[in-house]
Amino acid sequence: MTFENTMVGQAAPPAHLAVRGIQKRFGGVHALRGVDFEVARGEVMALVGDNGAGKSTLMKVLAGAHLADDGEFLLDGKPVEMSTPNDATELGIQIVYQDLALCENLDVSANLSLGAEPVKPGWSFLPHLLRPLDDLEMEVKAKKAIDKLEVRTLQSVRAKVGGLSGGQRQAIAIARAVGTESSVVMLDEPTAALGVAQTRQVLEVVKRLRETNHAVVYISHNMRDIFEVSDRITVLRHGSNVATYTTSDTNPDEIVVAMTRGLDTENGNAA
Amino acid sequence: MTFENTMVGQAAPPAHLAVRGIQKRFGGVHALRGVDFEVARGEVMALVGDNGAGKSTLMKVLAGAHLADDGEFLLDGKPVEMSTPNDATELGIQIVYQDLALCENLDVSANLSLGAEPVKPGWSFLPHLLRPLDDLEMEVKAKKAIDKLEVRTLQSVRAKVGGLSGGQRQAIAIARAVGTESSVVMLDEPTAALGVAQTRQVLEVVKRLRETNHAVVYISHNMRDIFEVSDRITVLRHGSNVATYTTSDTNPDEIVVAMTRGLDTENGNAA
Amino acid sequence: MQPEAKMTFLDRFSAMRETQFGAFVPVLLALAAIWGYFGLVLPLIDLMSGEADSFRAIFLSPRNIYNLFMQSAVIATLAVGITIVLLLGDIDLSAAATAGVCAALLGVLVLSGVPGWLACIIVIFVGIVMGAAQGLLIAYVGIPSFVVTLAGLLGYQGLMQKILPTGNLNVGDPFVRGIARVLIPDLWGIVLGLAVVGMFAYANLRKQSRRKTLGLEQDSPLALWSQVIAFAAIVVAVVFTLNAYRSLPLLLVLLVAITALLGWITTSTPYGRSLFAVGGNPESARRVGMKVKRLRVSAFAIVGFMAAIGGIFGASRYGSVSYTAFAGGSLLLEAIGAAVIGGTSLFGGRGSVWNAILGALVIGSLGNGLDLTGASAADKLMVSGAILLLAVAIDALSRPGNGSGR
Amino acid sequence: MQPEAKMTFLDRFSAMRETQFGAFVPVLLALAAIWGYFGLVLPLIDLMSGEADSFRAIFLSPRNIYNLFMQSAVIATLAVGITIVLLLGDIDLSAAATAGVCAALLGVLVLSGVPGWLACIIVIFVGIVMGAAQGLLIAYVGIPSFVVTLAGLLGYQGLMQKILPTGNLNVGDPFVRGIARVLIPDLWGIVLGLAVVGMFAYANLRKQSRRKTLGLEQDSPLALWSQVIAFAAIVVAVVFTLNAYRSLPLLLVLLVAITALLGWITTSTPYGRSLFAVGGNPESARRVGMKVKRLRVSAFAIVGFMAAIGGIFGASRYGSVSYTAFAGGSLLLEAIGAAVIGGTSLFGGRGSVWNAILGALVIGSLGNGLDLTGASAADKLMVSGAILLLAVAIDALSRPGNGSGR
Amino acid sequence: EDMVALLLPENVNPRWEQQDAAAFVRTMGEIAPDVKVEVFNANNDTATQQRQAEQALTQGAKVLVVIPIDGESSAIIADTAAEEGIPTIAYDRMINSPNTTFWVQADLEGMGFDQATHVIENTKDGDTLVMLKGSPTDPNAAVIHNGQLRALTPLFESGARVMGYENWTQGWDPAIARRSMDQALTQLDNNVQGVVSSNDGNAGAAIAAMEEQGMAGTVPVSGLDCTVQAQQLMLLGKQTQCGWRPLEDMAAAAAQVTVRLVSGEDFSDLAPQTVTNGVGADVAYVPVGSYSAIGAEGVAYVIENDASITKDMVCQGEAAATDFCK
Ligand SMILES: Nc1ncnc2c1ncn2[C@@H]1O[C@H](COP(=O)(O)OP(=O)(O)OP(=O)(O)O)[C@@H](O)[C@H]1O
Ligand SMILES: Nc1ncnc2c1ncn2[C@@H]1O[C@H](COP(=O)(O)OP(=O)(O)OP(=O)(O)O)[C@@H](O)[C@H]1O
Ligand SMILES: O[C@@H]1[C@@H](O)[C@H](O)OC[C@H]1O
Ligand SMILES: [Mg+2]
Ligand SMILES: [Mg+2]
Repeated sequence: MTFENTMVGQAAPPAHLAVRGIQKRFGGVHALRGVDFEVARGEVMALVGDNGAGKSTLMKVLAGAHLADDGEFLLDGKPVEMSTPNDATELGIQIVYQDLALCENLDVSANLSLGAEPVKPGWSFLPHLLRPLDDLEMEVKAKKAIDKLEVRTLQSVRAKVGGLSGGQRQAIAIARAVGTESSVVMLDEPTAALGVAQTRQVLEVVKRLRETNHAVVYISHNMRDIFEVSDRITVLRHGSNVATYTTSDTNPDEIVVAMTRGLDTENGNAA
Repeated sequence: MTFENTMVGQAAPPAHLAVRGIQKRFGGVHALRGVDFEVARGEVMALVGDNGAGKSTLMKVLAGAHLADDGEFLLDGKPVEMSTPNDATELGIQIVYQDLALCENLDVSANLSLGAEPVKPGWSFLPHLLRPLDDLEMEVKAKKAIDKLEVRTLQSVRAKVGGLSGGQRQAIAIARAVGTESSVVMLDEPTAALGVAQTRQVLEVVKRLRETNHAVVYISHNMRDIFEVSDRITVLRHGSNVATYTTSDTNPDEIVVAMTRGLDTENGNAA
Repeated sequence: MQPEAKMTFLDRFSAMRETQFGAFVPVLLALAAIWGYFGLVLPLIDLMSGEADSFRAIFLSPRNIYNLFMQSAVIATLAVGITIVLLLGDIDLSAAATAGVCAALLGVLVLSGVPGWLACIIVIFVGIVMGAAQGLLIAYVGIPSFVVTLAGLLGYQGLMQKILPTGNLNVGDPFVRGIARVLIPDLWGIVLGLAVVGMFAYANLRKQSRRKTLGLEQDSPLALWSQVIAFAAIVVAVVFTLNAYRSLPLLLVLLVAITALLGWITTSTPYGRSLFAVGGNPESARRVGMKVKRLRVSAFAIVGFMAAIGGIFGASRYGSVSYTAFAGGSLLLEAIGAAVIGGTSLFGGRGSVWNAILGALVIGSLGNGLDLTGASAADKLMVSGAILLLAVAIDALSRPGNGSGR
Repeated sequence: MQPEAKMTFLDRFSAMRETQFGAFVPVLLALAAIWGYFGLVLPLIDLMSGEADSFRAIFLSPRNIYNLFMQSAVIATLAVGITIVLLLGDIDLSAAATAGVCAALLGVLVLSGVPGWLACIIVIFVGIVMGAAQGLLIAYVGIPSFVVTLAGLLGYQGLMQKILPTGNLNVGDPFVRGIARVLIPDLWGIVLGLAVVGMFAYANLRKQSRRKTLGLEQDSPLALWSQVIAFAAIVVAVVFTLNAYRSLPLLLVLLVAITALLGWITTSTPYGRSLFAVGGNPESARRVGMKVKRLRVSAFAIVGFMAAIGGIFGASRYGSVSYTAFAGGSLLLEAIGAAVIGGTSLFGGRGSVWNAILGALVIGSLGNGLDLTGASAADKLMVSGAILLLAVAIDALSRPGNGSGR
Repeated sequence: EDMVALLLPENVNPRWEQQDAAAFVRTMGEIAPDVKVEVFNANNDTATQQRQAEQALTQGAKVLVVIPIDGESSAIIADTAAEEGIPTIAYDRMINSPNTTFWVQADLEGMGFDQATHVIENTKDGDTLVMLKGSPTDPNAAVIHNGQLRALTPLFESGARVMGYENWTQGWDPAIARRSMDQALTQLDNNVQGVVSSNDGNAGAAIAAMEEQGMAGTVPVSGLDCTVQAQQLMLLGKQTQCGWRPLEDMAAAAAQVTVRLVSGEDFSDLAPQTVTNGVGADVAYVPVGSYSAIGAEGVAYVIENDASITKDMVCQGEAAATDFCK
């Protein structure tokens, strides 16, 4: 298979999260055609490909947001069930979606805690869903997270997300994913809308995640960023694997060629 | 004013579209605080600033999508009215919005012609709105536009936009704006979601627009792209002008400093 | 460019649902289920349980189909109108009351000696104004359409009572009554039907050949021909069934003609495109320069127009105008329900006027079919709720990966 | 950090509208307009035109306010429930019919000797099941809520007739009747009111001080105090007005208590947060792991619960159960209308149960006020439509840059 | 097997399903066991009633017995039936069509007069009255009201009684009557000494409103139909009068005529009289008697004369404790 074939240089680290033979169709569109993918703890795996190559679809499958038509999921080598976003959350997978998945009718602090709202202590006789929200705690958390990403124009964490600028929104989505306990963090073009300083911060965050032994998946079209943070690079093309490279053994030009034209041996490899 | 003060080097070309003293508030947020901005025909004016600096808001004001609270609009030196998107269209202003402004329930070809649908000839006894759409013409136009941007993964121009990838969508928004007769084209982070090849194509398109004597406004956080295509650079910070630079006279570092920290003299300049 | 992998049957089925034709699938399934139940299952049960001594498929008899169409016509007319504003993401609660006012006015006008045709024109004009007035408030003042048309419902109910102080009035005018009574001679009905089928086939084939010339992707010939054949089958079946009892009634021809016109406007003109655009994303539509406010006003004017037509149809069919048949009754919810059952979204941007007609038939079939059984009023209501649910659930269950329930 | 430029009055006003408190502005304006019209303008006109010989502000008399509250109570109860599903972007057309079934069952149960309190509990349980059943179909089968609850409307209407073959039934059980009859002694009412005000003030001030401790941005003391004072004024005014006629009726206390509970759940628990999240963006909510389907079922169960309460309140207040008072009447549209007038969006993600109560008062005031005038039924309907429109338009017109009419 | 259809207007008033339809079906079973009776109920929607008539005709009904929702829009039912040669009987409420074959009803004008007279007799000079009228679309409601006015107009004009408040009750809906009464009491500040209510549903609503003011039982309230509920209220002294008609006889008369019509026989011996309806057509007519029931004595009369109502049915709930029931 393409996948192993192109594993050159040092041996690949043991995969933390791995999928094999992922298929996904949308009506007549065959978005993923038997994709293999893996990421280890303590590494940043970049996922690159042309527009429409299937990167986001693969991400959503990994996050349980899309149900794969076919394929296998392994966590630390053990098969796992991944059919709802809940499954992913429970396995410790956090994700920044390309479309951000924010609720515009809620404010910044609510979005930052969405789905994992802190509740006040001492109401344990109630089911968790009905305990009082600790909204001040949420605000404090939001303030810290936003400050960390250096989004200085955001006046209030009580502003509705519907009124925020593109970059401010993206920062919130990132802060939500990295602020939650997890072992895998996936970021789908996280810096697309960010300014120079904010992009820097995100790259720092990614590096810090690697240091804290997270498995990080990083999708981007920006070769500079990819070569700055990634350890390995998986290239997708037309919903199929092209190859996986070790970053230190390759260069942007090679990747761009793989993305746009595939490998020369590709004809024999497409699933 | 900051604006003239920092006009160094060669004299500025005569402005085609210019605004003075634009104010815009959203409830308690003062997004634009007396911004001046101009762009000449045959030039690419970059608009840069941190996240939330007010770039998109200024764009929307220039496109009539937001009504400015205060300020003056001049086209070729003459005051013009700009209160609805229609006004802008009629003045020949086209724009790629950061949020793309597509209709997810419509297909690619419909989105590409949105608001300027071609009708079949020979029904002139009917009001324009009620003449038969020339949908094949729309498809042909869409096919050409998409091909030009090298979005090769899009299988059909009859696919609903709701199912497209981020980059595919952005390409459609760009194709719509540049495919329409105009004298001013404004692009708000047009390449944020685009792949390497597609980004190249967009930069080419921008250059071609300049050659065909359009006035182009280009918003981006990517310094490399900005220095590649722009003639001048306007820097916004916290909703106010910092300065306008001639691209050939400055460098990315200076711009980044201006964006994030303003000029040293800034205190005296904020409107 | 990409090697196309083989598609399973299920893929094909779900791909088919995505075509224009596929939008008819759910409501046609529901209709088929209901007709199958009343027309085949129930008589069979009756037969086997010994309740009936022969298999009496009354429900599917030409006479009952004729009745069913006529009984559903007013609901369908309103549903078609309401679909237009639903496309925008608006709602109109006053449509039935508007129809009532128009019918009442029509009755009063013909009673006072105004010729029937003139009265109809006046009433249509009034309907348009009534709709547009609400549209103005919604678009320019910015009050939600639910509230404006709720107020309209109240106000127009009052207006109807004002016009009809005793709440009802006989309508004898031959022109007005003629709309529901005049029948198209059998032969002409067939000619008309064939002409429509011919035009449909021609338009489809021509489009296909133009696509080829222009180098555009082609619809599969299978899809194309099955579409044409299905259409032809439906038209021919309807015409022959109606001829078998009486003939095509003028009222139905008018309803289909108006729906065809609106169907064409909504799918094939810049006006219709902007309805869908506004419904899908009002802000985008505004930004590309669509005159959203005017559009909204005009859409409500169309509802007013269709409500007036519904009022005329109703007056003609009921031979009278009564408060309860329009404003006071269940017509409103039935009409909106018909549109929604037809697949039109309450959130805007998705729907079709043809589906509204099918939805109206679904609703009409419930009452019609149950009235043929001897059940009590309470049982009928309960059973109609259950049948409606089952009929719409069939589609939902056959769909791979069910939706959010919106 | 940024130098804040001075804000004009208009800016302040529109900024205030964005606060939590600001959501009350539109419906309070509407209510004030209607009360002003019936309570002051009309009597003044009567006086000046010589129709009345003295200024008789009957509408604003304590007795009429008491009536008005009681008359609006059933609408309000249903509206509060419906608000919950509207937050999700769903709708419930069967709420009134559910209330009817519950009321009918209650009547039959107490008649057959079941003690009132037990009957109430049974009926509440039944209501919850009826709501949840619909929720299951909506969430898990994926049929649009409009269609499911339309079918529910039919089915439950039938069920109600089944339970209540006579069309109506007297309810004499003292426990049931007591809910509408029992009055809280004047003094206790005042104590209760003051306690509520005290708690409100304490909670607000405590939150403010905690914000300070945590270094979070503070609400302006002006906003804080005007909120507390406005709240206190309303509570005190209501208690004293009701005491001036009779006393606080138990029914109202129950309604307010239940609404407070639901209000707290919707705004201050993870459950409520997910209602808003799903309404704002169901896909985002799903992706962050919210159990959207279960949520939907539970929301419909809450509507069922509130419908059952509405049925009990109705049976208690009317002293009887009749088909038309619930299922057959206008209760459904009035209840949804109340929620929407209160500012809850049909598109989901925006709204509040308190506003539903205010919306119900708006609707209730129309009928109440007009019945005090001697107008004909037709005039009353027309005028009520007009007043409703004007009342809601006031806010729309005072808003800078009006909305899309959604 | 022949079939006839009975089309009921609504189920707001219990009589239709409980008494009229039951009696009609029973009588038909006795005198013409092979004729099937289908019963429909239109829930106060005229379009529904028309549909039900069409469906009945589609099933081959030989006679339509119709209690219309309103007099005008039911004409199409009689007309459509006539086109197929099927006769239509107007039951209780007249159908304003030339094709109405037969009508059965009591002297409703007189019953309205009795209602008003009862209230007049139990009030005194200068007292204020409330009038809760029937459904504006029901032809009977206007007739009843005319009878009430025959008794009341002179007194209103002389000032002997004051008309405090009046309202129609769309669809005979008690919920509407309830709000009317609430508002009457508020506007008149409880200064109400009599309630002229056109039927029992309205009376029940008025009593519930007055109970809240502690007035129930102190004010005369009229009614019509003598429903079980009304008789209970009469025993409790809260309602004081109800007009009673022998619904059994009405249904039996309709059934007899129906049977004749099914077999195409002449029925003129059963209906010697005619009345002229709203469109000037002469309709064969059988008048039935009526009785103005007052107090416990009235209840006793009704129980004795109305086979569909037994003492057990009335003596339930609160009413069980009254002297009459003990
Ligand atoms: N919900 C959907 N319905 C239909 N087609 C879809 C859907 N989601 C994705 N697709 C199609 O699947 C293909 C892969 O899309 P995907 O979003 O994964 O691309 P991507 O690699 O993330 O591209 P980009 O760089 O533009 O974000 C595209 O052709 C897209 O049109
Ligand atoms: N509709 C709105 N309502 C409220 N606040 C708004 C609205 N639109 C913009 N703002 C605020 O105005 C400021 C400027 O926003 P704008 O979108 O113009 O920033 P930007 O320069 O385009 O940033 P980015 O690089 O992130 O796109 C931000 O603080 C934003 O929160
Ligand atoms: O018996 C009454 C009937 O005659 C009338 O038509 O409708 C109301 C009933 O109470
Ligand atoms: Mg993507
Ligand atoms: Mg921006």
